[in-house]
Amino acid sequence: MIEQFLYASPMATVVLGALVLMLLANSTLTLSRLNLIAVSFLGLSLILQFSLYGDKSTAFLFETIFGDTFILDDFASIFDMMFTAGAMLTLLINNDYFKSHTYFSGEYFALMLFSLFGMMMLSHAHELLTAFIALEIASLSVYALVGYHKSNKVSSEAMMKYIVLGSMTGAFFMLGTALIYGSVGSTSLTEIANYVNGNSLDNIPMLIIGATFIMLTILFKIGAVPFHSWVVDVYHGAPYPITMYMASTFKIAVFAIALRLYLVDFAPINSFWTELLQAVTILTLFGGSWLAINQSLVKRMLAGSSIVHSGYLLIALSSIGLGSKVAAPAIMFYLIAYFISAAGAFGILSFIDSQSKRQMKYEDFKGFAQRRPYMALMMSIFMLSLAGFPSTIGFLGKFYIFTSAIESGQILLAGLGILTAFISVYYYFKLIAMMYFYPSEEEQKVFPVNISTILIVMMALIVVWGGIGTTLIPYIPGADGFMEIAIEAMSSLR
Amino acid sequence: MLEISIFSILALFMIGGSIAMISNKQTVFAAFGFLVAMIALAGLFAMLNSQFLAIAQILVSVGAVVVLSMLTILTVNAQSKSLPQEPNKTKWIILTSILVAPFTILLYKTLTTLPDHFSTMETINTKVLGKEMFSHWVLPFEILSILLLSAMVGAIVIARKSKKKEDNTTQTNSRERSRP
Amino acid sequence: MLSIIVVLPFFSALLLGIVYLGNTKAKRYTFYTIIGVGTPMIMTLLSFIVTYQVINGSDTLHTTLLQWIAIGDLNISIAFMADRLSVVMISFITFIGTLIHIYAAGYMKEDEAYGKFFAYFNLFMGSMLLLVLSDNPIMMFVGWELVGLCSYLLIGFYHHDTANITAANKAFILNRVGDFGFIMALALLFVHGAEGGFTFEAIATHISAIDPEMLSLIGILLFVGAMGKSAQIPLYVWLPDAMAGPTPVSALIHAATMVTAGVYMVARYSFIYVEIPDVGIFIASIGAASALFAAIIACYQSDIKKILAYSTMSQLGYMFIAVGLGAYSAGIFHVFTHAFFKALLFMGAGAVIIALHHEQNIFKMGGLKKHLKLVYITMFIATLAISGIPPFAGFFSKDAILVTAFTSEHYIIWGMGTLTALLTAFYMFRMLFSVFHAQAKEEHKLQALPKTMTQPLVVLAIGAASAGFLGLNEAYGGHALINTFLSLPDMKLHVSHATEYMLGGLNVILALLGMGLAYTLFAKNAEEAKENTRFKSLVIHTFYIDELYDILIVKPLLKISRLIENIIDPKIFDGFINLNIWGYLQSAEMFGTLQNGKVRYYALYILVGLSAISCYMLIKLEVL
Amino acid sequence: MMDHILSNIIFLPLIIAMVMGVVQAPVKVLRLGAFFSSVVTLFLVLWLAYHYDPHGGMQFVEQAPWIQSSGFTYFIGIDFLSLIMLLLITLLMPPLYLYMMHEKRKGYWYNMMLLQTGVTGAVLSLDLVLFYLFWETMLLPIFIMIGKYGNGLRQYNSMKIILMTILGSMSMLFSIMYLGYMYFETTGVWSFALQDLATLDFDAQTFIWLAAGFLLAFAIKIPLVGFHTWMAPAYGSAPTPAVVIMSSIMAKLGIYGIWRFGFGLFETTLIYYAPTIIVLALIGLLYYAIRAITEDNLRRMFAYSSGSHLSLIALGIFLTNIYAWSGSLYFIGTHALASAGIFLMIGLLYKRFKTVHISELGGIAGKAPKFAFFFAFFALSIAGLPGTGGFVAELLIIIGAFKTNIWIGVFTATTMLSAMVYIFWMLQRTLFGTANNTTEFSDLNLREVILLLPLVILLILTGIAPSLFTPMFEPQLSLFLQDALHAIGASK
Amino acid sequence: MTPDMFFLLASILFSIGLVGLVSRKNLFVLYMSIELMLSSVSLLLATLSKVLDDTSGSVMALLMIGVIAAEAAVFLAMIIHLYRENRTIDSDTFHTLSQGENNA
Repeated sequence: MIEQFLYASPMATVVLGALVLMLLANSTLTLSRLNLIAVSFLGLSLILQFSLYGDKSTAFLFETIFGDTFILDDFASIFDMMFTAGAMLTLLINNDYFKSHTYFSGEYFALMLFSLFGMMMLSHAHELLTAFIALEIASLSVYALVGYHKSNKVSSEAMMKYIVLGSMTGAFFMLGTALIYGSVGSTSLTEIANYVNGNSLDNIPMLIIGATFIMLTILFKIGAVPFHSWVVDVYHGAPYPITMYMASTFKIAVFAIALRLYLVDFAPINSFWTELLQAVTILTLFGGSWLAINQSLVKRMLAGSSIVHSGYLLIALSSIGLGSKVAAPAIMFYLIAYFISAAGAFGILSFIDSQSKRQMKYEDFKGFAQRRPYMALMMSIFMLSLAGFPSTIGFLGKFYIFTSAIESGQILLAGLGILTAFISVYYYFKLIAMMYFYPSEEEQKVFPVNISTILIVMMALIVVWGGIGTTLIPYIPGADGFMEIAIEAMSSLR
Repeated sequence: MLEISIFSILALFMIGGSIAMISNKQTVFAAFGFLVAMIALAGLFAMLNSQFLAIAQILVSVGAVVVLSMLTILTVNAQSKSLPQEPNKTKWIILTSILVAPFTILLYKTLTTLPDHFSTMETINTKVLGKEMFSHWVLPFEILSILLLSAMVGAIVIARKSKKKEDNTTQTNSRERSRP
Repeated sequence: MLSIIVVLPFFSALLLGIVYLGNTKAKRYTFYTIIGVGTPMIMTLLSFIVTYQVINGSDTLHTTLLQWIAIGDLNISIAFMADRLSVVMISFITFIGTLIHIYAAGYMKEDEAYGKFFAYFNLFMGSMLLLVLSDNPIMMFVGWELVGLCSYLLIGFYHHDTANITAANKAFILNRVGDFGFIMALALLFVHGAEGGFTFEAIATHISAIDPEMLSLIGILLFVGAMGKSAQIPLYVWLPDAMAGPTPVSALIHAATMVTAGVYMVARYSFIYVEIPDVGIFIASIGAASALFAAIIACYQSDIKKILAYSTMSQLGYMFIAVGLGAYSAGIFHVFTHAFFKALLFMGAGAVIIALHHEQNIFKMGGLKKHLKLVYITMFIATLAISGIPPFAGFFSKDAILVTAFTSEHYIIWGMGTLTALLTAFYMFRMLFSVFHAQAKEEHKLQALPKTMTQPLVVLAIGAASAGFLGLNEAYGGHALINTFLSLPDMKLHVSHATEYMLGGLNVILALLGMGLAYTLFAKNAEEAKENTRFKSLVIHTFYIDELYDILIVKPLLKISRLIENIIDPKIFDGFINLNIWGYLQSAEMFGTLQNGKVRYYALYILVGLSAISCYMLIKLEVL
Repeated sequence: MMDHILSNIIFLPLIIAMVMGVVQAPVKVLRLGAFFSSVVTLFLVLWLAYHYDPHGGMQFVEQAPWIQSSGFTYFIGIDFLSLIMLLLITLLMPPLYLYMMHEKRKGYWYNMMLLQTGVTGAVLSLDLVLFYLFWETMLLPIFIMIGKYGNGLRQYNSMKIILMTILGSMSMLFSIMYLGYMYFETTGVWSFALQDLATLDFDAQTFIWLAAGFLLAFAIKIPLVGFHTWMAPAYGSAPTPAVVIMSSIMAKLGIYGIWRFGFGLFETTLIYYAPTIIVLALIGLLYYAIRAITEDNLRRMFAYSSGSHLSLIALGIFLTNIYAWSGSLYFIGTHALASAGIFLMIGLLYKRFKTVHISELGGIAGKAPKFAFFFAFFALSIAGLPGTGGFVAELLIIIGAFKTNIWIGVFTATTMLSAMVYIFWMLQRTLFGTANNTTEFSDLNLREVILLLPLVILLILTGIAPSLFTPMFEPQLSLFLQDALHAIGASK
Repeated sequence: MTPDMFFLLASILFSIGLVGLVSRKNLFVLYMSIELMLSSVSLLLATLSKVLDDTSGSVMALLMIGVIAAEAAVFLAMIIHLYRENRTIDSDTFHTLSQGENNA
């Protein structure tokens, strides 16, 4: 029983942190202090997660009480760690940002932790309604966060769009759940898996339709075309920390449930979606790169490109349906890769914003390399990683994804993926070009050593190390380490 | 027979209310339509022998949500001139109805694959529901509270008047500011 | 010994070049002269020794310097071979070359780039010797090309004047056109006939293995090379322009080296041409045409060096008649004699030019007989020699060629040759009389000539007068020494002495006729030809061949180049790429307009997606 | 040092660059470091060449696991092909650094060192993914060099070269992944090592597609006609060191790639492409040459010249006989030296005149004889003058072409003519005649002569004594050829 | 009385919600449409609960009501905020984030 509590402790810490921060919101503590408190809660949670990782004697938390609604497996733990780490990174890297923008208040941290809790719940959910509520927790908090800059029309507008569209598609999740419930008689994933395994694809149309509606919600959350239109606007409107949080962490959270559903429970009927997913993937790849290619704001470009990255993930997803073995770890690896690279890129943008209070356009990056050589170098590394340039982690991510597509015989998708990867080179390299190819009117600025910059440097190193890293240095996982994690996570997903 | 006619009336109210809701220009009328639909829904719940659900629907949806909406509408106090001009409303409705049609058909057709009779089941009263809820649905129930809590915090954050107006950087791109 | 002959000039050229580049301003007249002129002297000595060895000893001398390349069957060494043909060549090349060097030491004395000049000159000699002495076609080709390069460098020696460089370019590029044929011939020869190695001797023994058609092709292609180097129709246009270089250069190019390489090459490959007499006739025809053509043009030229240039071309035509008709020895004999009198003519002309402060128009000279007595006498001898007046050298060699043409029953060729002989005498004496006899238009202030410039003339004059006796054939009481010595696979023709005398007599008469004509027209008062008839204007403008080349080749090339620059690259290749990019950006634009910021529309897209998915499921699941 | 000599050669410049970057070395130290690294690698390579056994196969092999989960290995080794490329790279670097000695911008030096690592790595890699990594890595410095330090429309041109070459490498990546996966499917083990993948056997159609992926990358890099529009702008805009590397090394890497990977993996399939590529190469030979005639910008002119000659080299490879192959291989070396020379000369010219436009030059020979000599020498070696290595190579290729087909031979032989026309016309307008400007022109100084001399000496040496160099590659090349011919014969 | 009628009703309600959501500009109507969609799912769940003879459906319907309430809170807060800032509840007036506006 005690160990059950232990297993619950990471999430409990997060909730507790949320509650504490909520109560402290109106106290006299400064934002940095609150940030520190939030981070320490997260850190505690992360430490707990680390120490609990791996030795799961039970499959479900409080099975006697909760039933099989809360699963404990490495898959969920790894996602938990990623979320927690993502939230911590977001909070730490943006420390300057909070200080320099007056509209932040104490509730911000509470909401962050609430949404984190929702995501963690999502990765552990083994029951559809729980998953839905968890998703709602995460989403509602993020809605509020997106509109946090309230005096700003753009921010409010982004929030409005996100709420309207998010709620709209959220309803489909529930509709799907209802249909599955109608079909199976239960919403427990265990039951569903049993039911699916016991029936052939032909005689469970209702379940399939329900699952498709759930997939629609997921497609919306990851920004697949034609459910993509919110992405660019919301990413643009949201304050940088939130954009970073959404692009890196929230997107992964959606995949946590998606993978659980489609890898385990709906695995036998995955082939049903193949053509659907292929169509959506093609649309997503092109739509995303179309959106990314003629943006003038870097943030919007990154938003558009995040759609393309969703497209790559969808390639792997449809490969899973066709029986690819490497696809599942590939998705996981890609998520890690994208998480680090995107977080880094947004981190730098947010750093710049906190220094100079501006949305960066491409033109604003002219001469950046001269003013801030290190920042430019790291930005280049993140851009290269996003573009899938070899020697970065992004390359390996793409490599695995495309290999999985080849494995499942989806040569066309692999080809299109490579084509869009090629196109993406243009808009990523354009930024590098802007940074390096133009002289600066100003002198070189001092590289500020603080927690944000140190973390950005570390992430840049991880991006490179993840791309070329070997077992040369023990305990620091290079590409192999990440791949091991990915494989381990996927193998626990049974 | 009686049941069918009650159902028909309720369904009529529901659909009528919903249609009124989506077609009325005046927000208040739309809200009334919605109110009617929600009340009718409570009735439908009752017809499904889910008394507690019906009560909850009345209490929460009608009593809290809709009333809150009404209050909000009154707070906002949108005059008819400040209401959105929607000259193409009908066109849009027709267009979307056509688009929605396959979905509706799909949904309905799928659902009809289920047994076409109700099981003779006991009334789902508070006791049954409570027992079920605290035996199998503890976790969703618990996290629902967190959902409500976070929604509350979120709502407060959103609705709270913004403290200052000066920090408007994300929107403007004034050239005077220093380069990054 | 052989290696030294070839390698020495290269080294001295290198030495001169480095010293010159080390400090271009420094005057090192003595040093340059010693190295520059000493080298050919040593070479001359050595080649006489080699010649002596060949005459007295074994048939051919072989030396291998180093292995050049060994890939597959292509096993080429930098190796030299001195057989009878090549020793004849090297002895007069080095001898006359040396004289020209000595002459140049005087001629170029005042030039700033004196050291550079001798570096080039030595390089030229070296290349020519490499060409002549190499024992395999590839090395011969290397020499062949280097000769072309040196001619480029020397023709463009006065590089401040763009016209000179243009002339040099023209020379090199046209040579290169010839080389294009040459290299193809070599490649084909190698591909089809290199079983036993790729030296001249090895090829000669395996020649029968090659399919005759292929052999003809090879023969023609080889001759294309010769055409370029020896300035035959249609690749001759560089030759007149090549007069842009300093006069010793012209002398070297026209007399001893370069242009004769083509004739030498055909003789060297005589083992091929023996197998393909039809190609030989083709060569002879080209030669005859060139000879006549050049002679006609020469009659109307007024630049002293151009006249000589066209006369060279004309004489080369004779040589090709000979080698084409299988009389290789006769061809080489004419090369030999021609070297003497042509070198003499050029050097004389150079002397005149120097004396008159770089005046080259013969009609502005006149009356130099008294002032430049030595030059006049030597040039007179040379003119007699070239016109074919016995007993001077030209008569015997030219006669041998015409006899061959006549007896092998190619009467048209013979006729053209004979006509050319008449014209030759005419234009040569026209030049001579205009320069030395005719009344001077103005008073000349003559510049004194150094001895280094005049003395070689004497030596050459002796040669021009007597060289013919080496090839005196039976009809004239000799033993055709050169012919027997060369032992080339000549066509055996039986010629009666009567015929020989008849033809010889005819030649002499014609030559005297031409001489007389020239005397009456130009000896007293020389006037420049006027473009008063269409024919004259055509000839004076050298049949507009340069312009023809311009229209047919240069302009189209430039046009194509501009077409690529302006249309094909930017419009087609880049156009294709840009079209794709444009299309992509256009679709991005269109897709971007969907992003209109209105949430209703966004919801609509989602609804459309939903609708599509629903339809998909309706169909796929057959729920309807 | 000698145990992992190849790794040392690859990574020494990178490590020095990184150390310099970390310690924020001032530019004086930086350039000494760069020069030092280039000299050390040169000596290492010379040591290597001395100990290299021309009859042995792959030598000095190092293999270590890299990313094990997907079978990437750190697999490098050297054979005759890589040795020649490696020698070229390391020979060219010290003169380049000498050339750059007065350069004060640090980025220049960092980029050059990174570039050296990139090209060296690409030459030595035997693992396809490793090759791809270096192949892409060498693009980055070029991208920055052109875009940052170039001239003209540098940003646009830089983007253009990057995009076009990456298009090629992406297609190659696709083929690499496909091959790797197929190996996995056949054997159950992941591997991207060349010799492993060479054992794969597919149906002809698949091979054709896979080969296309590789060939596209190489065709763009070379570039063959139709894939070439990046070339002239990029060469025109790039700073001299970048141009030298691009024309001397990177373009040759396309050829190297065809040899190593094309013939290593798809001998039989290349027959399918041979006619197309031969035709493209023959067109390119003339097309570029004709285009070069009217080009006014010297860099662009020699870019086209480079294209013309690289087409010839590519042609040689697809003729599959010993003459053409040795010719191509020989040409890789000599053309690298000659084009390095000429682009350096153009760089020196630019330093003096601030222009590379022929119409603004003229009369240099009168002002600076030494400069004129070197300039003319390199220009003539590019034109394949006998006595320089280019002639040997052209001769071999022409013989090889005639061996294959008389018509191919005839078109190939036009190389004798094509280069002449533009080079001599160019010489006429730059070196000779009267000057079209009044700029004071100082002749070459000692440093410049020293940096150019090795190239001159090597070019002459390769010209007059090819037999010094051919034994280095000939035995293995013929074996390689026999293998290829055997495979081709078997497929027929 | 058959479940089919309920199903039909639920389907129609959900669709009406969708139609309202897409075709209207008034934020209130948008809000109510979403509530309607969720409510129709509630109805569906309750019906299924009865059809399947399983209480879970009803519980879920109940929990759904909670979710609806939560959404309502956020949504209404948003409307208030937007109205306060912009004096309008027209969703179409918020289009500063469009592609055209940001790529001038």
